[in-house]
Amino acid sequence: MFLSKLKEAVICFKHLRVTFPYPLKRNPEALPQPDFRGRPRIDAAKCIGCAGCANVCPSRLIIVTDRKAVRRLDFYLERCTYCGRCAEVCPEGAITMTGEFETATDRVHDDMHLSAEVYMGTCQRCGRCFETRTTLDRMMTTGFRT
Amino acid sequence: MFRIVATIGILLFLSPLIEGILRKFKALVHSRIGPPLLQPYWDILKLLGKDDVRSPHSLLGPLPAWLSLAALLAAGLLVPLGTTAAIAGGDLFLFLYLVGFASVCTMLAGMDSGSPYAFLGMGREMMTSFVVEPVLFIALITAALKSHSFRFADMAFFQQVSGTSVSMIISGAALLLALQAQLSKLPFDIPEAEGELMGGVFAEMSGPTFAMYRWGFIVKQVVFALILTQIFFPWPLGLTGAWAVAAQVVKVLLVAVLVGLVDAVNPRLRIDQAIGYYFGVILMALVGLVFALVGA
Amino acid sequence: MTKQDIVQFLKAQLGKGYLRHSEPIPGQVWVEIRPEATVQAVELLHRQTDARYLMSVGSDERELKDRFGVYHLFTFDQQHFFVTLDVSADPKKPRLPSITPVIAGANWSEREIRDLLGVEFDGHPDPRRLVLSDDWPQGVHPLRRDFDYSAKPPSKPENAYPFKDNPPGTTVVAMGPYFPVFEEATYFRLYVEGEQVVDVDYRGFYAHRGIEKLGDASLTYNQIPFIAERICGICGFVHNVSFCKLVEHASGITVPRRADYIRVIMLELERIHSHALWLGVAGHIIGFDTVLMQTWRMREPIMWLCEKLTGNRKTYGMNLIGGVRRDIPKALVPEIRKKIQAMDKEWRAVLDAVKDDTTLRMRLEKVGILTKDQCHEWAAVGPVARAADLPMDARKDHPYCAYDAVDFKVITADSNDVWGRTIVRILETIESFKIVYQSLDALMELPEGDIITEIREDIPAGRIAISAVEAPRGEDVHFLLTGGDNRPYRWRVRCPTYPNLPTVQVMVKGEQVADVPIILGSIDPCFSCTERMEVCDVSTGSIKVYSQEELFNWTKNRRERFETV
Amino acid sequence: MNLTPYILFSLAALFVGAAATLTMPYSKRTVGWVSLAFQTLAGAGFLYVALQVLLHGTFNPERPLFAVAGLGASFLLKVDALSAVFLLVTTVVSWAAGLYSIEYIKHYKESLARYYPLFLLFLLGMYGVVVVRDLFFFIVFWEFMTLTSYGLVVYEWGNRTNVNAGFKYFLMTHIGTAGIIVAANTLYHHSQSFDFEALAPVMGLLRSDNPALLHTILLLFFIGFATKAGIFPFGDWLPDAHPAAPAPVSAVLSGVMIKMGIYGILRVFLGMLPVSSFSTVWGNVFVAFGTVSLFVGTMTAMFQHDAKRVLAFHSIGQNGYILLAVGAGLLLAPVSPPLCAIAMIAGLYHLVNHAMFKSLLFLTAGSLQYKTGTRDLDRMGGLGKYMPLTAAAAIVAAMGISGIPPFNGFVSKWLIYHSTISAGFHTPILLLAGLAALFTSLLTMASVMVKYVGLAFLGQRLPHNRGVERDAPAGMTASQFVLAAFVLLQGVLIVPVAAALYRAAAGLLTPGYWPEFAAVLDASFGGLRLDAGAGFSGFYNPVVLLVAIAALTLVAWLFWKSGGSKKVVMDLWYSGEVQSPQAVRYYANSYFKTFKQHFNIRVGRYTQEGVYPAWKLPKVRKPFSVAHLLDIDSWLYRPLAYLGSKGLELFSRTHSGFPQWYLLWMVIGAAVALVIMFAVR
Repeated sequence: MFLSKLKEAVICFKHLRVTFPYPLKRNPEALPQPDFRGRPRIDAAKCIGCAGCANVCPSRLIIVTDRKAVRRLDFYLERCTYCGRCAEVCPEGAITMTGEFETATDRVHDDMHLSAEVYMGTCQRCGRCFETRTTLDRMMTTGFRT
Repeated sequence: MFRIVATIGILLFLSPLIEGILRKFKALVHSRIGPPLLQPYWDILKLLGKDDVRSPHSLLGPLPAWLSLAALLAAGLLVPLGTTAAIAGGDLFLFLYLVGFASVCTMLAGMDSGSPYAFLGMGREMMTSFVVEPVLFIALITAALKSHSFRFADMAFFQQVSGTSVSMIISGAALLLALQAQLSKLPFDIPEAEGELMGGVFAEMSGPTFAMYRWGFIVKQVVFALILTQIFFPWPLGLTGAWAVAAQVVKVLLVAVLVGLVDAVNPRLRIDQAIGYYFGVILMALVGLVFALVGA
Repeated sequence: MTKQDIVQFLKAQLGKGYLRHSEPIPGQVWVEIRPEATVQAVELLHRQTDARYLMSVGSDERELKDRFGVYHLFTFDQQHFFVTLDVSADPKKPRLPSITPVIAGANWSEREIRDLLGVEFDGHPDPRRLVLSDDWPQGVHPLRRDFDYSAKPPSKPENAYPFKDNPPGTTVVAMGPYFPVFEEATYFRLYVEGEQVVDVDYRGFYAHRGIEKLGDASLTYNQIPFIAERICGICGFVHNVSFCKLVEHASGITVPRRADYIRVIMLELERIHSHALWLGVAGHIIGFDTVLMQTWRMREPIMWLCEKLTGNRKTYGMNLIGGVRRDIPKALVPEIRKKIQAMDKEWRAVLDAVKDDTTLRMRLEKVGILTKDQCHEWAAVGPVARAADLPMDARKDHPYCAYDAVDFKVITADSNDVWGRTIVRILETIESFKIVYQSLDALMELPEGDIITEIREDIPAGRIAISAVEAPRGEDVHFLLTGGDNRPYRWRVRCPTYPNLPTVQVMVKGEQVADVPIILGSIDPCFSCTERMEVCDVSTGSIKVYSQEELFNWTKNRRERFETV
Repeated sequence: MNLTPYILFSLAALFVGAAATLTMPYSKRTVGWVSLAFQTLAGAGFLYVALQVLLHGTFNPERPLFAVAGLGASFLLKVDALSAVFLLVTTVVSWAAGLYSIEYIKHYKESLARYYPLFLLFLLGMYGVVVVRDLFFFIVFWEFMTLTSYGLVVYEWGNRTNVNAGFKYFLMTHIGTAGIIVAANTLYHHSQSFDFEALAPVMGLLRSDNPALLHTILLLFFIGFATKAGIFPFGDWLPDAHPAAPAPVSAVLSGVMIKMGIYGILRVFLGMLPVSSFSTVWGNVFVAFGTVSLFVGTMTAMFQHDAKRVLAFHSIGQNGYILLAVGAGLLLAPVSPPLCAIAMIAGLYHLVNHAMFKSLLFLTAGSLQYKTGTRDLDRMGGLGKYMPLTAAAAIVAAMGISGIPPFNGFVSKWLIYHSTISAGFHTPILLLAGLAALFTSLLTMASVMVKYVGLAFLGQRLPHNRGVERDAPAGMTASQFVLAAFVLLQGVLIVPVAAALYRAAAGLLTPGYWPEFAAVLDASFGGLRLDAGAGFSGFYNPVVLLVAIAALTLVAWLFWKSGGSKKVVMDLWYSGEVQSPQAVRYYANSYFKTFKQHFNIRVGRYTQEGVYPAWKLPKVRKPFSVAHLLDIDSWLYRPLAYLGSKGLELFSRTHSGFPQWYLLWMVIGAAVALVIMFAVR
């Protein structure tokens, strides 16, 4: 009995202190790895509004709304599972997964919300937006700013 | 009068520090930082300021809480601190009953709330004391028989004067084994058992009322450590003045660390196993008593 | 007994009750029988062959075949195949004979089918609610196809759950729904005399999240793995693999060998950290916090390793149908091996220290006894069954991924108690280290990059698949009935806790209150796995939140009801 | 100073009271007040007598009041300090019980004519026992006491269990009394006198001439008195009879009547038997029986769920304490007179204390029965909030019986521990007994303080008790407070009590073996310092303790208050579900079950729960087991009780409807006892 207790004590005392006073000090060994899947970020400039991300998202948190020539993508990240599928399928690399994982907040709707507005071509007949083939085409559509 | 006030002050205001050291040591075994050294003080202060949550079935209210702290402090007055006890007029039976009264207060307060967890915790607390109190009183009676006195001051004097004796060491060892349960530390913190009983008798307590019991526990810890070190392990013998006080502080810390170590490397036992174990310890204490009777 | 023998045996014994049989997917025998013959067929399989009951699945097939289908799944472990008994119920008034009197383990499956699909089981010994919440209205069955996944029926708070009455002279000690040692919400109502548990009643499914309904109604095949992974926070990858295997079986895709090995590595890493976590939690339950702190310290490097390999500590998101998303580069292999070896060494030291620890053994030995026969009766799986000397392990019995190519032992113990389960888990972890080493060797040999076979064509509707994956807690069984529109028609998950949890009620009877948490802990319960549904409106994200006042009124009503008793 | 008129006046008052209440046709309450008035008269007389004796010394007239020539008996009075103590105790307890009866007895449907007259005559018997000096009249009063108390035990005669219990009581005490009668007659044969003072030298003679005979006589006395005192295993009637009687009667039975057994033991073994090897032998016997009794009685109390049965078993236990102390006194008399004195004072102190707290506990149990209609603790709960005064009284009594300082139980237990444990070096049996007593004190705390108080008064109110909204009537609570005051006073004013008891014990023991008061007890500042020689010393000062506890409570209260937190009443937390009060009720059987299981004795298939030999009837028919033999109830008492109650039924035809006939029956009983005496001579 005492031998096993001694062995346990040896295991315990071998490592002494391993914890950190976390928010004040971080463990340098445990920082996020380079391809960590943290909170996603969307680069509106790169987005072409193809909505492929909305299509694959398992938790259906990307809501696409069209108003005239503007396509708006809303990311309600409070439901995000950080699977990174959106980043994976994005053809333009507009969505990237950052290393940010400390996303606890008490203002969920403000802090955990991303949105991107993309100017798209508007169909002359039906008035809906459509994807332009190239960036150049998009810049030539009426109403495109900058 | 000064001695009385000083003893009360030391018991109330220095004992949380011992608890802090104990917790820090336990954290070391756990490989974690652990709470700050002064955390027990903050705990008590925080509890004193919180709402006093009361059960709607309560009859006694916070009365047992005051009485239990008062009884433990009164018991502390009988125990030699430094070289003599603050009050000379009391003996070990008074001490036993005062400590018993304090734990009865917690049990009554638990049952007063009407919570089933408290009732289970009360049952466990009582059953633990059925087997732990005998160890305590047999050990103390051994010391009393050896020193021909029922007063702690005389018992503490005995080994100083007439040297080490076998019976005292056996009784001291038995008392050390019982200490774990007296102080509600693992493996014998069965009455509280946060895991299955959510604190047992304290399940419905919070705020200043709970602070009284917590404080009482901390005081009890020091009182028992003092008894153990003063009466049964008074080495090194022959110290005087500041040295004696220093040795006493070191010994109390040692006891705290030992209790913390045993606490850290054991799981909580079941009540029937604890009872079985303490029957063995009672037997050991009785052996000490027999040794005392034959004069060893 | 071979597959043919079983079929012949059933045919001969059942006579008219037998309809037809088929083998749609190799290793999965499908036997259709008449409802009247159910009990007899189940009795034959359960008592006269080495079949082991898995689960029962109900499915609303009124659109497909104008019936409610109920499938009783059995496995033949030594012969490596599944047998499914297919019973049809009337679409208007579905009623079927209950098999619970024959197999106690079918209790929950049948109650779940009754709750979610409205199929009544005649002769069920305990026809109470299982899944649906207390205030769910009568007669509304959420898993029926005509029930919209985002619908919200009106609350009926007057339907109280009928708990058992106190046996005379006993006190109710409520363990749960929110209890310190239970990491998740569950409710064991203990009837206690002194310290002794005389009887016990269970109420669970407080955290039902509706994942199956989502899978049936809303998600596509390639979205489900990410949701399936979230069935459980610890063994998520198991569900993930299990689902992917289902679809791969149904569509007949072959997964690249490298992907198989990567899956094996991830599965075993998951087992390692799950067992380490379990040992810590078990220690915590019995008040031995040092074990908790130390095993979790050992577990941490493994978690970092997982993060490095997959991009996250948990919920790896590694799987897609047909393979994995990320490769493990050969350059990383030595580092992985080094970390695993470090953990291996420490783990052996833990085993060495723990196995002679008398106080620990006092708490764990001869506690929570579940014998071999009881295991068979209640269909217990995983370390619970292995500690009762039943060498069942899906990795050997129904080999998947690359388990046919690695060498390992199935660890068993014969003590039937919590200590046996502890030792089984600790030794199993050591086997896992071995498997990881072998898989890493294999990775070094296979070419990099070939990790996924994409599905090209649609999977036809009406195909049926079963997959069993050995989770740390036992085997995890998924069932799939494919539908059109690139999504399942019925997807059923049976995690290992689902059959193990009812056995707790058997194990705790006569034990002491102090043992209940560790007995429950010894099955390594995972309530989130077991409880897979909660009706929440996914499209708007709105979940009914009770205000404090509403909750107060609700409890007050319940109390008043008690007081008028 | 002649106290005879006072004694006779008091006895007469009781007799007249009995006659008056028997014939009174008025309302129940009026009868009660009349009875109490007569009781007060008698009590006042005896109070005066007792105080006179304690202040001025023993009252011991030379001439008998009258003599019964044919029997050789003479009605000799003697009131010494011991008798005075018993008179005081009887007066206080019976007066409280009488006051309590007025309201309490109303809820019985039986006739009052069978209550108050018997009650007063019962008191008469007890008073008579302690004031006579003649063994013959001692036995007459003794029998009077037994018969009347039997009548009170079976007061609720419609209830079969009560009748059985009563018959068991009748039978067992009469077996004991027969022993006393035989012993008395044998002694008379040698002394030709029943006078106590004449018997003492006879014992001295017999000691050398015929030790075997003397031992037999002493054994018969011991069995007789121990049966009355409820000492295990002779007191088996007690746990059945006490619950059967109405609560005030239980209080008097337990508080006073069973002490008469101790009185007899003191008179015979200390008053008559000279200190010698004989007294040492019997000291050992007393210590052994006392220790076993205190442990078994208290342990068994933990298994009960009937409120009054719990208390009844405690009576066995607490009387064990008294017997242990008396035995210690006998043992230590030749060895260490100071310790002997402490032990004797301890025994008497515990006797006085027990009278107060136990009768108080019985009265609270009665209040519970009065309000809830049941004695079953499992059917009560959370009543403290609705019956706060009764709860307060019960808690005070529980503190007393548990020996919580500064209540009275602590003082006597403290004295017992000191006398027994200090003797450890030369008399190890006493050390063992002391340790057992110390441990049993813990069990007492558990079963009364925690179990009885906890089950009845704390926790949640059960639905069956919903009718209980108010406390018991004022008369009942007032009488409880009278006793509660005594429980506290005896714990605080320990010096005068100890001094009185010192004198009571001093009169008993052979001169020369009794030290000076100051040699053992040093009374200073209201506290006691023991000085037992050989260096042992102890100190207890309740006044200082009270002040200290009060001051420290004040300190605790100041800290408690300092946070300025406000009181919030919240519902209980059952981990998130709602539970009914019955569901979460913690039943009597559950208390300390794991611990109790360690005392279960298993023989083959039979499990005996606890240490008390009340075996359950075996489930199997054959083979006929030893277990059955141990179940005395089944083969002795129950058949006899059945026959007895059958006979009583026949007999009841003669007196049902005319309660006065009942008295006749008792007279016949007394006559039978006399006939037995003649026959034996």
